[in-house]
Amino acid sequence: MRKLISLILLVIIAGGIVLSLKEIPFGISKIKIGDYYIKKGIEETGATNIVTSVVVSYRGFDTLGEITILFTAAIGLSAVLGTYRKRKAGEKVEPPSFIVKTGCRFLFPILLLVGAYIFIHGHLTPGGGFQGGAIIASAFLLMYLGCEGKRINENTSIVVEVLGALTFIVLGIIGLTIGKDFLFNFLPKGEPNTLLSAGIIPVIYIAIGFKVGSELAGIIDHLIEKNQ
Amino acid sequence: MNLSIILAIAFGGALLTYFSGKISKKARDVLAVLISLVIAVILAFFYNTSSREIFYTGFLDFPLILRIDTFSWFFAFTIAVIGSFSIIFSLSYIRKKGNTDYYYTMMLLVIASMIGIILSGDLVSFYIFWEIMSWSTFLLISYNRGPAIAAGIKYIIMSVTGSVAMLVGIISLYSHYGTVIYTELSGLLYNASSGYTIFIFVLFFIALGIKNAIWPLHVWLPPAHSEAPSPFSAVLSGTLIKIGTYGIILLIYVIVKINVFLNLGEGIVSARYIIAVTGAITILIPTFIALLQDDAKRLLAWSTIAQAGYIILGIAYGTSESVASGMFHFFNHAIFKALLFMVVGAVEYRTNGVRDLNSLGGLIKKMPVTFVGGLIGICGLIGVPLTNGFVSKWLIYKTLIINNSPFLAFAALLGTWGTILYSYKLLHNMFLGQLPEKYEKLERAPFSMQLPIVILSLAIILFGILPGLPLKVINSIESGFGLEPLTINIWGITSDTGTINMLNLFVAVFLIGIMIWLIFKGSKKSAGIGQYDNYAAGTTVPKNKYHYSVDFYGPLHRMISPYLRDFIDDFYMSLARSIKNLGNGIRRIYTGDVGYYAIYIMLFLALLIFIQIKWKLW
Amino acid sequence: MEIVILILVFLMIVSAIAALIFKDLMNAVIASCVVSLIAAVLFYFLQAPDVAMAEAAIGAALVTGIFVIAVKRTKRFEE
Amino acid sequence: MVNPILLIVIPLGLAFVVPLFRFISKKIEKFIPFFALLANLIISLTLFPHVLEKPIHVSIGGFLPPLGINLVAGPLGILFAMLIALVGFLVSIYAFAYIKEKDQEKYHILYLLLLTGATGVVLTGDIFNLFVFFEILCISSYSLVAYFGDKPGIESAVKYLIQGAVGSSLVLIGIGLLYGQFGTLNMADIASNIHSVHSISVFIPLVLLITGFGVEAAIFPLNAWLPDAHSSAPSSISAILSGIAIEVGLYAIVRVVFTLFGASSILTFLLFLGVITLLIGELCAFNQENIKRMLAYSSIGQIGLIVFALSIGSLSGINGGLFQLVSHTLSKALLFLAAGYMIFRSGSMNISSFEGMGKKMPYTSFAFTIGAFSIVGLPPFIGFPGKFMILKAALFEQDILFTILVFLILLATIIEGAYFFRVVQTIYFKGEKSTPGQEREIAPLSVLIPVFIFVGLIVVIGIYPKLITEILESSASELLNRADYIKNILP
Amino acid sequence: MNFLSEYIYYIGAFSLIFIGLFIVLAKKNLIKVIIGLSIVDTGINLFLITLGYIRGGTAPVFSKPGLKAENMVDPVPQALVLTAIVIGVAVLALALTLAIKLYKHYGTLNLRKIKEQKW
Repeated sequence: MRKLISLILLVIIAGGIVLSLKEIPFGISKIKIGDYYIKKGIEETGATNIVTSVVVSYRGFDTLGEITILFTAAIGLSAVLGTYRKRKAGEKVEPPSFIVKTGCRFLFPILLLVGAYIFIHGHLTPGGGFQGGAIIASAFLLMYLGCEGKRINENTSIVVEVLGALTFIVLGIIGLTIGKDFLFNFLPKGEPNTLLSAGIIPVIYIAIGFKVGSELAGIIDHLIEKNQ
Repeated sequence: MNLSIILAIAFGGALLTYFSGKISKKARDVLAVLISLVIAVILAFFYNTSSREIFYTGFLDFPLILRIDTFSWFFAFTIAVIGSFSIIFSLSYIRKKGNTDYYYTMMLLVIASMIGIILSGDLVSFYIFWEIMSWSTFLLISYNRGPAIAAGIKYIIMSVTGSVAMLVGIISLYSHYGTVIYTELSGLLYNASSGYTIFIFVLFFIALGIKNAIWPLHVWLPPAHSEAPSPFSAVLSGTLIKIGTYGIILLIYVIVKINVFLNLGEGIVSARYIIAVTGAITILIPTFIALLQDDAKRLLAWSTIAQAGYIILGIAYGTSESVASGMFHFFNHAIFKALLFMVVGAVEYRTNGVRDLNSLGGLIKKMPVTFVGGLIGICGLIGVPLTNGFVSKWLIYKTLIINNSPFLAFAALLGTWGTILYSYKLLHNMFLGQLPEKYEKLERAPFSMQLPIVILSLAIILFGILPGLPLKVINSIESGFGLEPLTINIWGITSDTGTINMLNLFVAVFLIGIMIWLIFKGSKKSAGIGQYDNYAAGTTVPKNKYHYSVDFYGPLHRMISPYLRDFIDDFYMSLARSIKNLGNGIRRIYTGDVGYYAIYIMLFLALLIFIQIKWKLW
Repeated sequence: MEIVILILVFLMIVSAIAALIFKDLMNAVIASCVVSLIAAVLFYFLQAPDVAMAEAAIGAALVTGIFVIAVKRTKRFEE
Repeated sequence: MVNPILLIVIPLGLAFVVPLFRFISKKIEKFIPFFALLANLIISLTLFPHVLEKPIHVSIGGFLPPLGINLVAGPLGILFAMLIALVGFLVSIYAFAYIKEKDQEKYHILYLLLLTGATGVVLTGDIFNLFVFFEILCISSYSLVAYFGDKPGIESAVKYLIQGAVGSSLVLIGIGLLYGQFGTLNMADIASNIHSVHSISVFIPLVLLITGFGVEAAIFPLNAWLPDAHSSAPSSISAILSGIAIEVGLYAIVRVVFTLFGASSILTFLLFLGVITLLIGELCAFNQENIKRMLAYSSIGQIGLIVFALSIGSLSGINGGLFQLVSHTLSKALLFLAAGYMIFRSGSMNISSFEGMGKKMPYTSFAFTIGAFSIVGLPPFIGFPGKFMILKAALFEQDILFTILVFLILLATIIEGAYFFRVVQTIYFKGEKSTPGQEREIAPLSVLIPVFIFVGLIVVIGIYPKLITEILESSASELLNRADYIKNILP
Repeated sequence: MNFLSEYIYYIGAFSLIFIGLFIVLAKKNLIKVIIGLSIVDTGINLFLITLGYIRGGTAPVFSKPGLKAENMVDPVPQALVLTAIVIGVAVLALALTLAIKLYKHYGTLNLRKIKEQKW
C-alpha cells in the first residue's frame, strides 16, 4: 500500500520536473557567470584550475561554510557517540594476516604522499583540499583495517583540525584588516602554472587538506572505536 | 485633577499592596482599604463634570483616551464604593486563609481595571482594560482550590470567547470608519447598511451578554460566584455583572444611537423586542432554578442572573422611563446583592465554611446585626415599599405596561413572585428556625464585617425613602443621551401615568410602627419561650431532629426540577468535549513512523505540482 | 562514445535498483558503492575531473567504509 | 561603521577555537558562547540605525555581486540577526547552570555553530550560500536534539534528520533548476530575471524551495518532526529551536516567495495553509500531558498564525506577522526556559507533576504565567499588539473570506487560551494546601537573569510597541518592493 | 537517437534521485533509508554537473597552453557539487552514528517498530 502511494507521488513529481527541464537547453553554452570565470579566472586569481579558483576565491564563503559543516558533523558525531574510550589492551582482536599487515604498512606512506601531492597542487591540476584530505583519511582507514594497535592520537588530530580552520579564518580577517573585503587575495598572484602562484589559494587549500584529512580520520576513528 | 491619576493610583496601588504585604500584613490591610477609599473619594469630586484627555499614545498609533461624564461617573462611583466596602469586609475574612497579598493585589487589580473600562473613551482602551479584568478575575475565582478550578476555567474560556468576538467588532468598526473613539463613532452607524449594524451589534452583544450573564450565555456565573471567596463574589455579582450592563447601554445609547437602535431590524422583528424577550427568559428560568439550590451562594448567584434580566428588560425599550428603570435597578441591585453576599460571607466566616442551607438555622439570636442586614437586603431584592428595590421595580413595570407588552409584564411579575420565595428561603433557613447544637456558642460577626453590612442596609432604606437622589443623577445621564428627563422630586416621581411619593408612605409606616411598638410594650403579659419548651404530644422534643428547614420547597422542587435541568450548560459541555475528541483525533496524524512523515512531505510537493499542472491556478 | 555512456548509465540504474531490492544490507552497501563509482566515471565523461576524484575518494571509499562499519555494529539482515 | 561580516566570523572563529581550550582550562568553555553572542548583539545594535535608511551591502572576496557571494544586511536581516543574538545570548546564560553532566565543550561548540548558521542564513544574499548555512543550522540541531543520548532523544533526532535530509535534497534540486535557467546564483540577479511564476519551469523551483525550507519552518504537513524534537531535546535547545530555528526557516520561505520570485499568486495557498497549521497545532496541543510537547504544538500553531499574517500580502499584514514573530520568539523562549527548570526540579515532564510549583518556585512560575499570558495575547504583554495588528490587517481586506479565516483563527486562540490557563492553574491552584514551613527553592541566578530579562522585554514591548514598529515597517517594505532590493545590489 | 544522447545524463540523474526517494519513502530498515539518502545525493550531484556540461567542451583547467576558453565546461556547478558531496558525507556520518545508537536502545532498526515518540 505504502509502496503504491509513494510510487504515485514520485511519478507526479517526476512529471513536474521533466516539464520544467524542457525549458533548460542541454549541452549548449548558456552560462553567464561561468564565462566570466573562465575568461578572467587566471588573471584575477592566478590559479590555472578554474574550479579551484571558483571554490576558494570567488565563492570562498561557501567553502568556509563547508568546513564548518564537516566540523559540526565531527563534533556532533562524537557528542552522540558518547565518551571516547581507549581500546582496552586485553581485548581480543584476531591479528590481520601477514600479507595484509605488510601491504598496508607499505601502502600507508604512499597514500599520504599522493594525498599531500593532490592538495598541494590544488590550484594547478584537478583536485584540491577535499580530495587530498579524503585520500589521507582513506590511508588512515587502511591503517586501522591493516595493522592493528595503531591509533591516531586524538589531541594531535584536534590541533590539526583547529589550526586548519583558523588559518582559513585568519587569512579572511587579514583581508578585512587591510581595508579590503573578507577573504581578499592579498598575496602576490605570481605567474600562472608555477607552484607558488595564485596568492592565498594554495595556502587555503593546504589548510583545508589537513583539516579534512584529520576530520574524516577522526570520524572513522570514533565509528570504529568500540564503546559501551 | 486629571483622570490618569485615578488609574495610576489604582494600578500602582495594586502592585504596592503586593510588595507592602511582604513587609507587614497590617500595613498592607490599611494600604488596601486606603487606596480603595481614595479612589472613591476622588471619583466623588468628579460629580457632573465632564472631561476628556489622551492618556497614552504609545500603542500602535491608537491614542488611548479617558473621559468622564455623569453616565460613566454614576457607574464608576458605585463600583468604587462597593469595591471599598468589600475590601473592608475581606479584612477579617481573608486573614485565616493562605497567600493573602496575592488576594488583595488581584482584588485591587479587578477594581482598577473595572474603573479603567468605565473611564475609557475609546474602544481600544475599553478592550485592553476588559481583558485585564477577565484574567485578573480568573486568577481570583480559582483562589480557593478544589471545584473553584473548574469554575475558573469555565469563566475564562467564556470571557475570552466574548472578548475575542468584541475584538473583531472593534477592528471591523475601525476598518469601516477609521476611528474607535466614542464621540467620533457615535451616529456614524446611521447610514451603515442594517446588515452591518446587526453584525456589529451581535458581536458586541455576545461579549457584553457573557459578562452580563444573559440567559443563553450565563453558564459560567453560578459556579464562579459560589466558588469565589465571598467578598470577591460580592464585587463579582455586585459590580462585575454591571460592566456588561454599562457596555450594553454604551453600545445602544452612545455608539449605535437610539434612533438607529429603535428601527433596527424593523422589517422582520425589531432588535428591541428580541432583547426584551431574552431579558424576560433571563428572569424566569434562573429564578426558579434559584429556588432549588441548597447552597446559599449558588442561590444568590442564580438570583443575580435573574435580576440582571430585569435590568436588560428595563433598558430594552429605549424610552426615558426604561433607561431610568434600568439604571436605577442596576444601582439598587449592586447594593443589596453585595449586602446579601456579605451576609452569607459573615455566616460562612463564623461557621467556618458552612453554606449549606439545610444545616444552618436559628442564627438570629447569635448574629442579630447580620440578620437585620439580611432582612433589609431581601426586602430590597423583593421590592418591598420603603426600600430602593420598590422604586426601580415600579419603574420597570410602568415601562412594560406603557409600552403595551403585557406578557413581559406578567413574566416580570412571575419573576418577582419567585424572588419572594427564594429570598424567604434564604433568610429563614439561615436565621430563623431551630439553632443546631454546634452553633450554641457562635459569637457575632467581627466589626470589620458588620460595618459594611450596616452601611449598605442604611443605604437601601435611604434610597428607598429618598429615591430623588439617584434619580437626579439618572436624569442628567438621560439628558446626555438625548432623552427628555423624568419629572422627579426628592420624595418620588410624578408623571401623568402614575406618581410615587415616598413621604406620606414613610409617615404612614412610621406611625403604624410606633403604634405597634406601644401595644407591644404596653401589654406586660408576653414572656419569652425557650426553643424546646413546647408541647410534642407527651414526648420530650428531640434536641436536633426537629428541624423543618431541611428541603424547604420539597414538593415544588420535585414538581419543576425535571424541566429546569440547565440544558444550556450541557450544550456547552458537549461542545467542549467534541473539541477535545477532535483534538485527540487530529493528534493521530503524527503516527510516529518516519515513512509516513516522508510521504507527507512528498504529498505536499505532489499536491502543489498537480494543482499547477492541472488547473494552472498560480 | 555514446554507447559507453549509455551502458554506464543503464548499469548505474540497475545497481541503484539492486540496492533497493537486496535484503542483505552488505550487498545493498556494495551496490550503492557501485552506483557512486559509475557516477565518478560519468563525471569524468562530463569533463569534471575535480568532481570525479572527489566522488571516487569520498563517495565510493569513505561512505562505503562508514556504511560497512555501521552495518557491522548493527544487524546485517533487513527485517 | 562595523562590517556585518563580523556577525558570522566572530562566532565561527570562536567556535573553532573552543576545542583548544581543552588544553588550557575546562572552565572557560561555557563563557565563549556568552562573549561571542554578546559581541553579535552589540554589533547588530550598532548596525541598527544605519540599516533603516539604506541596507548595507558587503561583497566577499572583493568580487562584485553577480560573481562573488555578497551579504545583504537590510532591516529584515538585521532584525533577525538582533533577535538571534539576543535570544542566543540569554539562553547561553541559562546553559551555565543547566548543562552540567557530559563534557560541556561539545554542547557549546554545537550551540555556537547553530546560531552562526542561523545568522548566516539571515544575512546572505546568495541562494547556495543560504543552503550551506541552512545545512549548518540543520546538522547542529540534529546533533543537539540527540545530545543527551537517551532513547527519546536519539529517536527524535533520527526522524528529524531523515525529514531534514529529504527537505535539503529538494532545496538543492530547486537551486539546480534555477541555476540551469538563469545561470547565476545571486538572489538579486535571479530576481531580476524572474517576472512571473506562471511558466512551469519557474514554478517548480519555487515549490521545491518552499517544501524544502517548509520542513524546517514547520508548516502543516511537513512539521511532523517538531513535537518529538522539541520534547526530547535539552530545554535550552528547545528554546533555541522553537525560538530561532523555525523563524529562520520561515525567513527563508519569505525571502524566496517575496524577494526571489515575487510570487503573489501563491500567497492565497499559504494563507489557507497558515490557518490549517494554526488549527491543527492548537487542537493537537489541547490534550497533551507532556509540557514540552504541548509547547511544541503551540509553536506549530503560532507559526501558522505568522504564515497567515505574512501571506495577507499587505504592508500592515507583513508588519503584523513580523511583530507576532518577535513576540512568539520571546515568549516561547521564556516558556521553554521556565518549563525546563521546573522539569529539572520536579523530575518529570508531565503537567500533573507541576502541582504546587507556584509555592515551591515562585519566581519561575510567575515568569511562566507571564509567558503563557503573552502567548495567548492578553493585553499588557507583547502577544496582544501582535494579535491586534494581524486582525487589523486581515479585516482591512474587507472581504468575507478574511472574516471567516479571522473567526477560525480566534477559535484557535480560544483553544490555546484553554490549555495554557489549565497549566497556569495546575501550577498555582492545584496541589496540597501550602504548609507555611515549606522550603522555597529559589532558582539559581543563571536561570533567573535570562528569564526575567525576557519578562521585562515582554512587558515593555507589550506596553510600548512603538519601540520596534519602525524597524518592522522598513523590513516589511523591504520585502514588499522587490524592485529596489534588486536595484540596490546589482550595479 | 539524438534525443537519447541529448537527455541521457538527465535520465540517469533523475532516475537515481527518484529511486533513492522511493527507498526513503517505502523501506522499513533505517540503514536502507540512509542508503536511499546517499543515492539521492549522488543523483543530485550528477544532475548539477550535467547542467554545466557543454557538448564537446573541455575541463575548465588550463593545463596545456593551447586550450581555448570558449568551449570550456561551466566550472560553477563543479564547485557546488564539491560542497554538496561533503555535505552528503557529513549528514550520512551523523545518520549512521544515530542509527548505531538507536540500535543500542531499541535492538531493532525496523522503523515501523520505533514509534514511541508519537501523538
